[in-house]
Amino acid sequence: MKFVIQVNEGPYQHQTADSAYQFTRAALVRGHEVLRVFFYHDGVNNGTRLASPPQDDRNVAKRWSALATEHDIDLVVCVAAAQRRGILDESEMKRLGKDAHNLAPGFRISGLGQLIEGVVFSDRLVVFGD
Amino acid sequence: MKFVIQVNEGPYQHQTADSAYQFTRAALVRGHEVLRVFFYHDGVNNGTRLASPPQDDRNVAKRWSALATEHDIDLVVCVAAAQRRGILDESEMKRLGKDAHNLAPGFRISGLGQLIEGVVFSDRLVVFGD
Amino acid sequence: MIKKCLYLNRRAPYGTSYALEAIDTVLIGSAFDQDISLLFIDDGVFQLKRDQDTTDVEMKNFSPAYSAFEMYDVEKLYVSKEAMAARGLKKRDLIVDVEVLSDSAISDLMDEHDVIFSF
Amino acid sequence: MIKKCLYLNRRAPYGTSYALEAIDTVLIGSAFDQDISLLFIDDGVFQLKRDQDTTDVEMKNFSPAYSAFEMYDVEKLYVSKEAMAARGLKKRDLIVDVEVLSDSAISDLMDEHDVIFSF
Amino acid sequence: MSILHTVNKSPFEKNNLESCLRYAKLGSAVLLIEDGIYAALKDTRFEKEVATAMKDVSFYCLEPDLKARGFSAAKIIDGIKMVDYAGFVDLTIKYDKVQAWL
Amino acid sequence: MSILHTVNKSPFEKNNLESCLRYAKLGSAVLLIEDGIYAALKDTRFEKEVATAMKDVSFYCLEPDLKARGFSAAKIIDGIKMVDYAGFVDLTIKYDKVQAWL
Repeated sequence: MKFVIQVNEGPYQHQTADSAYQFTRAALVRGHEVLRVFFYHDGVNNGTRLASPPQDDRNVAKRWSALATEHDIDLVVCVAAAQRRGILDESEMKRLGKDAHNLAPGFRISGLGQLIEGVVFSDRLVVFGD
Repeated sequence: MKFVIQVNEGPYQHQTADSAYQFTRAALVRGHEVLRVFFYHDGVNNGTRLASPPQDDRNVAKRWSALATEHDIDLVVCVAAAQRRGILDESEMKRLGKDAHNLAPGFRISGLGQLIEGVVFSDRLVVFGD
Repeated sequence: MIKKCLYLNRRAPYGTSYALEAIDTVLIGSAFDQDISLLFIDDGVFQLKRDQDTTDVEMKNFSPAYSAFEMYDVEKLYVSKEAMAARGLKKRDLIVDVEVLSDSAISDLMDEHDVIFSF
Repeated sequence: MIKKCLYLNRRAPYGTSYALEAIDTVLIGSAFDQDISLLFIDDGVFQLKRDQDTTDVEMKNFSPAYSAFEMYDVEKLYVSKEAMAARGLKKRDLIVDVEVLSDSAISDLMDEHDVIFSF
Repeated sequence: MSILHTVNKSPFEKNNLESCLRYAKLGSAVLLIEDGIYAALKDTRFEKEVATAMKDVSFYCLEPDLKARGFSAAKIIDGIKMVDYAGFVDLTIKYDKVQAWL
Repeated sequence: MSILHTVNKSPFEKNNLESCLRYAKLGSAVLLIEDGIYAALKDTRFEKEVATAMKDVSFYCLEPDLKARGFSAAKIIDGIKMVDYAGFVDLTIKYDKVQAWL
């Protein structure tokens, strides 16, 4: 089975960002394909490498990055939502004339078309949000 | 009257970040003192200078920065919430061993004590959240 | 490949940005030649209220977009009869022409779609 | 200056981080020698449920903190009788000793405090 | 001490207004803002509950939020007073403290 | 086509479960996750409503979320089945599509 996972909330404030991660990992362990994880709305805040949670707490961005490395999955941050919220990579930084970037490894920035295309070519869309 | 304003949500997803701004501005126009605006929970996401909303939309972080300059108000981002969410200034960047910082002008990072102290020395706490 | 996509709107406008984002997603979806329907239930019916004026809240009024859907061949808009009644709304209060459905017709509508986008 | 501070908890634990943040704020507040009370109404009463085990969700179990409040002289914990009843909770289900209040006693409690911190 | 209660959620979606009214006492006030303004409308499922509560408690509605959502004062339950942001500030001073039902 | 409905909000706080049950048809299923698990408990104000819905619709509860909140299978309405995250994945495949009531 091919999955697309949509994540609508940032880390820590809502458990839904955790649920999305747990579901994605379980699907991969089960041998399914995760075609794409699409970070939408405040979900784009999962993709910052600048987070430093306490030592005894989970590091949500790092956990996603590790999953992407291990299973070669596509972590896409919605560009319009990311621009509004200040999540950007080096090329977005240059394009927008900003002086820093913060996207975590394993994530990429792209448009809503990636969500639609993912849904068209997958078997299931599973949405996690508030 | 002396006010402390607490903001619990980031910009764009929830109107409450807008309401907090409109209230703060109205209080200042009315001649009141805003002792402090305390950004807590996802509210810390109001304080990134990397946001680039569409031209026809409001720029929430810039709007706060302008208000701070104009009225010399104290915009405090909760340090623990900010660390979890990747909002940091240059000194936090160095201390945490990160490679970039994103705090907007006019904001500073400090502890929850600033909220309590503000409440002790003000007349009203007004909370905006989800 | 064409899928039957249902965009499900359950939230009031402005309090959260879901309504605005749903419009963006629908317009992108239309470019992919998908079979698109929009359903408004619960507080989602408030999205279609006429006369929205966001001047004083200094936010963008996105409600004209609903009238532009037709140009993008997005023509199937459904609202819940029960949701309208509970909120004192009549069809003439809405900014666009919609089909009013009973809750059981809505159940059937959800059933017959391939995928549901929740906003 | 000492103010009577009421920390109002209305949310379930873990679904959102408000319960965890409320604990942090209370502990900081206690360092400022304020007169602190904690009130749990609506789903907030679930924060005090015994036997929380977060192993499988990989989140931090913060419920032991409620038992540590006494060391910080945070001793006034109140819960809503009606909220407990609606949720099938008994006093023995809770991790700490609390005072159970009727809704009208809770109204009075809100009234007599100088400031309310909402979580 | 009197309380200004703020409610920013739709009563159709969340229990905030219901909880607020359970605890709001004689002499206190409720200010409806953001999606909370839907509780101020005539002809809804909540009109009766709000009208009953108004016997003890003053009700206000933030007009900028009402207008944004396509409604005007004419659609509001009789006796609910309109305020703008400046009026919101004044209310937080008129009452001794603010309780935000989030 | 059959639907797996997911509900992640407490029924005491939000209307998600109520809306879900209004539209969930015979042969579909409801999976309670996060704060949604409170709807699975015995002896609450919602027990009767859930028990009635169970005549037409299968109910599942995510056990990691139940345990996190201090409850065990013994406190759950009879007939609601427990799943872990792997079981959650299996359910999304067993049913033709997933509708998230957010």
